[in-house]
Amino acid sequence: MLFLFIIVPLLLAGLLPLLGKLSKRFLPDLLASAAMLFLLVLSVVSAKPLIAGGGIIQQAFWFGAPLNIRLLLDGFSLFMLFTISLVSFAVTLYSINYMDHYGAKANYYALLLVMIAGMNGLVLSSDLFNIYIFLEMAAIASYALVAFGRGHEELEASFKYLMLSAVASAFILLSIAVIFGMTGGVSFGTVAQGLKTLNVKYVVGVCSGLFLAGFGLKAALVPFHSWLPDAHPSAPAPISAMLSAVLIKVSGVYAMTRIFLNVFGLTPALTTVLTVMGVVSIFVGALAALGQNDIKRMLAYSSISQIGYVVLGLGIGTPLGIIGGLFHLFNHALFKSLLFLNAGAVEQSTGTRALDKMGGLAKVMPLTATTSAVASLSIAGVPPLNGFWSKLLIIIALVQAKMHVLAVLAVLGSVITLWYYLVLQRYAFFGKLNEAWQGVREAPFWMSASMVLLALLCVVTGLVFPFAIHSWLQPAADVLGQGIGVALNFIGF
Amino acid sequence: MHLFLLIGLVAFSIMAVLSRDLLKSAISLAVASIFLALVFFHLGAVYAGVFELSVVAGLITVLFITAIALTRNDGEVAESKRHRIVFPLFFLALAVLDILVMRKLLGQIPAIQGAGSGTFSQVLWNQRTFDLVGQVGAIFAGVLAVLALFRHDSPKGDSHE
Amino acid sequence: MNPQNLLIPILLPLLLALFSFLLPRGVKRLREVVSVLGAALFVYVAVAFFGQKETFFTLPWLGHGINFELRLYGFSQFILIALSGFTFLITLYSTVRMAGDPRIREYYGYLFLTSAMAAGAVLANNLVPLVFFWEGLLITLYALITIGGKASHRTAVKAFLIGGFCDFCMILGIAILWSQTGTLRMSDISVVPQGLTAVSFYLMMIGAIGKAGSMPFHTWIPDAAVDAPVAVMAFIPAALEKLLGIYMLARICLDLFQLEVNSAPSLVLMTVGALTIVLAVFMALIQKDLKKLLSYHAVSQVGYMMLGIGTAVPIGIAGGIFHMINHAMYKSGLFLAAGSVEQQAGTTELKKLGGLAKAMPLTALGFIVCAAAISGIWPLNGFVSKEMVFHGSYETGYTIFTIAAWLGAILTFASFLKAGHSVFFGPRGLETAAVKESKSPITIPILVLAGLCVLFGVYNSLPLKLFIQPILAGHAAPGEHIDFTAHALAVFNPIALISMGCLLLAFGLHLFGFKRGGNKAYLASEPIHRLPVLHTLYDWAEARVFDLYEQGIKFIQSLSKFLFRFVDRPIDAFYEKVVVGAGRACTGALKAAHNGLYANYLAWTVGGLVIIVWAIGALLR
Amino acid sequence: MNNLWILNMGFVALLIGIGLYCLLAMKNTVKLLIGVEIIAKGVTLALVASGYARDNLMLAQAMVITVIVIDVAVIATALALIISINRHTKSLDVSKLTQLKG
Repeated sequence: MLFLFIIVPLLLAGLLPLLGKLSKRFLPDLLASAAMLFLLVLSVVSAKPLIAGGGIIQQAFWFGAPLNIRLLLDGFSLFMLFTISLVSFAVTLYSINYMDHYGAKANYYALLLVMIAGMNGLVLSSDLFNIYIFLEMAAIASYALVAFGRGHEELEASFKYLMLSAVASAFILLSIAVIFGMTGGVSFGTVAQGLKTLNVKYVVGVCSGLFLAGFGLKAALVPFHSWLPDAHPSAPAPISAMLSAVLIKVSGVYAMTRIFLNVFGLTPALTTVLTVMGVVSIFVGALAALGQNDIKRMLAYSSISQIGYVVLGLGIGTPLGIIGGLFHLFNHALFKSLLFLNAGAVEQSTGTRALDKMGGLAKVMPLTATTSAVASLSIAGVPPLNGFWSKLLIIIALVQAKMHVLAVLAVLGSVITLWYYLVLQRYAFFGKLNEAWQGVREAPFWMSASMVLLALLCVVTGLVFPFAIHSWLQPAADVLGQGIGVALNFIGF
Repeated sequence: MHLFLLIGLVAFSIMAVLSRDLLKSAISLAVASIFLALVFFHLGAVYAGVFELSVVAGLITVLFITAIALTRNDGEVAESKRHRIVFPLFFLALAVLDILVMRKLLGQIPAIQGAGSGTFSQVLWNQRTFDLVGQVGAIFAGVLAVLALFRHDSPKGDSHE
Repeated sequence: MNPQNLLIPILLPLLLALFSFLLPRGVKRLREVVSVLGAALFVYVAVAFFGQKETFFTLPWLGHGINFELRLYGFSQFILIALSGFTFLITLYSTVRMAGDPRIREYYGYLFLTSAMAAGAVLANNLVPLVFFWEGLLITLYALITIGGKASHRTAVKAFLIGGFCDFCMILGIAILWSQTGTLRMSDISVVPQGLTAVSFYLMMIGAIGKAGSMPFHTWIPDAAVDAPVAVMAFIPAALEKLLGIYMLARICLDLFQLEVNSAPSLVLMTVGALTIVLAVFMALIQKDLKKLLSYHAVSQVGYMMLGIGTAVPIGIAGGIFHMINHAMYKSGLFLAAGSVEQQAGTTELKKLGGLAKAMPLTALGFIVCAAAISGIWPLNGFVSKEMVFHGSYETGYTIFTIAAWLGAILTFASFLKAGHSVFFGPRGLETAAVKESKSPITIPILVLAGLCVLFGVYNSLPLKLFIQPILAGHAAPGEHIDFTAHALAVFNPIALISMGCLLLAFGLHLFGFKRGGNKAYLASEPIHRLPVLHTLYDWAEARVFDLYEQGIKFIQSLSKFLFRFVDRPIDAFYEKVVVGAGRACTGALKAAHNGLYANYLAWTVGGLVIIVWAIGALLR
Repeated sequence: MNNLWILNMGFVALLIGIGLYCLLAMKNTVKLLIGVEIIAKGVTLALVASGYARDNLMLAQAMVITVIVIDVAVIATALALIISINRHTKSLDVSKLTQLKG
């Protein structure tokens, strides 16, 4: 059943270009939304066997016949699956209206579906090399999606993204090759077992470095972040949302965390490097965001900063830190996608992304303004919205781990975050209405609907967060907390 | 023999980088691919060798040449002349560092014998089935990407430049 | 009492806030009615809570020692009553004063949200929920200031940044305290401030006094006085923030830390307090706008509270806390009176006003009583609490602080004489010809507050015995019985006499200044002038000391200007220029680094890889 | 056996070094892509060498084939991008692609 997560979007992606010839808009819209809704329901349903027992490995079936595909589903992957499905559902709804003026909608949905299939595959795989394949699959689709508008900026951004990403993939693959050369296998179990018996900490250190550079580039950690502020703003708004909210986390943070915590085992050296990278990312991202005039570019830099928090939380490696990191990952998926969708709505209505040309849009686009305010407050860590709790958990975890300096810096970073989101809100939505925007209208129905959905989720997650933590963050964190035991358990399969 | 093949591979790679003519670069790359395929044959990796020959030396080279033919390069991108001096220095430093690191790091790794495996097709179909799904996905992505980039409606975004 | 009832004071205002947010704008009257009734219910709850025995409520929360813990005991009962009372009065006042405001929906919403957050902060018995509510207050403050209109955004941001900085210090202090004591339950913590815990004390102190609006965290208050709605000013900086800030300060000094008399933390606190009194009152003296003048006094009076609590002597602490509640009453009263004047006369500039006493007798009466109270005139409440602070500071042996407090008292009275005189007496301003008394929802809160000032002064044993003494019950030396009522209104002791002298001095100052100004309202103070002894004194002074006075005034004025320019503004500039400037510089550098060149980006990537591998190698060794 | 692995890995490092040099120093976008290809060659060599050293050559070959297929997809996308950019700028110079910055 888990195989459906990969094969359904992939099959639909194959069919869509053909179906697109029959009906240019209606059929692609309907099918893509239906597929996303199906995945969302599926990810909720899949939680059932998981809550009953620990992680499972499931063999895929193809029309009743067993295939040699083993999918790993545990708390962590389920958590990621749910996040992916949720955001992609909202984004697809948004695309119904937004992508109309780009043309080639069927092609667009097909690429989006391939990207989602790639991410789902990555999350479900239990093998280093599979991680690489699905990473690339999602990445290739994302290059095309970034360049989808085919303007000069889009192409330039996509090209740089591709070239840097190719280098990152090469680093990852090289590291896999070296590990393969040492342990003779690439599945999590074999690798964990092999590294446990071999005493090769320096080579593992070099491999960790290569992984860190490779996945760090996918996750846009400083100093590997340089492609992100170009690529994310250039993409169409729903894709920006998808990339910032999910892709960098799945192909960067998820893969990195899975490998470091469950396969290599977290060492103090790695903790130090991860937390320092996290804090540097927080500051570089936040300070760079402060000076931006392009609303989407500001959001892109902010993603770098927020990913820093996630990595900081996960890098601590304590149970509370992991919960904080994962919770922030989920929250960031919610509010960053919402912010990008807001920016898209504004751009579509006014035709500009420059903050200094906006102003007073709250009067003509009340829904966009309200949802954007919710997201901004949330991301800046204002109680009682969800972003506050996750940052609080991370900071508490830092204090518990006796990393006081980092805790202080994390709080300081959050102050800067609040600063630039206030700037954003003031320039875009408050103040006097610019006369040019007198005739501007609120975003169309589906766009508004998906923004409201995400904003409600932000608020609700903030209010019921203890429930959220106990029900499905705890299982995910437990998986990571077990360390390499998780991987060793799966040797028999 | 093995060493010579490797040296040939590196030499043609260097040519591909340093050559001033793009066409020559592409062809040097193809030759380097052929050397790599020979290395694979020498190591016994026949299937990988065949694939390297047909796909990389063949298909990718064709792709490159097509792209070079399709692009117009007004005023020829001027590569800096310093490469003739800088590159040898870089290469020397790289080689020295390489030898040092490999001796020190990899020389100490104890061996684990990998589980012996069956025939190639068995491995590909029975162990790496999931990879095939990924391959299909990647091909989809590539095809869709090219379709998206070369679609016929007018490009958006020219307006706001 | 059922422990769950402790949630009521938090949930009730929260519900009211939600109601106001959700009620459509078009509905008239209903919002006001529900708000006033709800606030009255809030008062009822607070009163019903009073006198209950200590109650704890615990809700498991994040785990790891972070629980949602509330605690009701003497001190929080007292603050809760004050809080609910002010909420009620402000709501009543706002029904008229804020009527027709386009953002009325948000206004009531944020107002009650503020009350809910404040109630939570008062009841919290765990440092994490405390921070939660504390931060929440920052947001509502920001929101409430922005209701003032277009210009208020800048002030709101300023208030927010300053408040954010203070809260940040407090969180840091809490973190250190936690790491040192290992618990977050406030009722379990009691440490001597030394070493790291002393650092924690200072940091938490900054958080508390920053909330209370002490120097140097005050600069947003005078700005807000101009920009924010006057009801907001009366509620937040004048009443609520003092209540909370000083409550917190008292908790820090009494419970969380054991403050020794004349220890370094105590002296630091007293010094900051004394400086706040003197510097802020100098600033107040030269203000030409009633609201600005009041707001500088709101800063200055915090100094008394800090000084009192900082003495660590029982009478001083009691005086500080008593002063807090007194200040909340008369300063709210004064702001509300200023608002009443503003609404009727259209301005609060002193030079445009005059002679309003006849037209607005009730407002004038309220203003005068409150002004007398803040100046510490016998037998009003300000007199009692100030005396207690004087006594306390005198007992520590550092007379310098007492002198500073006296100096503050002189200038406070002088500035209020000036303010009261120019607004309510003298000839009528030309621009304020047709002025009527305000409506009853405006005058009632003012008069109630003024009445309370009298009540708490004359029957000072009521608040002292009922509220203040229980707080200090556990902190008296063994065998000593705490009773402050004995000498509360006593006039015949050296300290009280000196204070009285100070008031007289202030009065004299005002009179001279007034006469010097050639104002025609001169006759109003004639009877005092003709008093036998004073008369000769004045004549004598008129002839000889006149120049001296002139010089003195000049000196004071130039000093005020100097302080304004070189102390007040630089602090302001620090927030605006240095912090913002540093942010700009970093941003600029980062923007320059992202130059769009692919090779540059790739070089970062490869360089990053090299550094990481090197770092991992070094760390593994 | 182990020595052969070290020798191969040494050449892998050389190839990747050459590729990175190409990416860092060259300006022509097609040339950059050739650099990426050289790095890819190094990595495939590493996979095969590792498989050979650990007597798991079949697995290595299966992975190499997948890598090559993915590589083709990446190169095709990249070339399509280069051609599209060339339509806009009439140039292949990567140092002129600096519209996005700051």
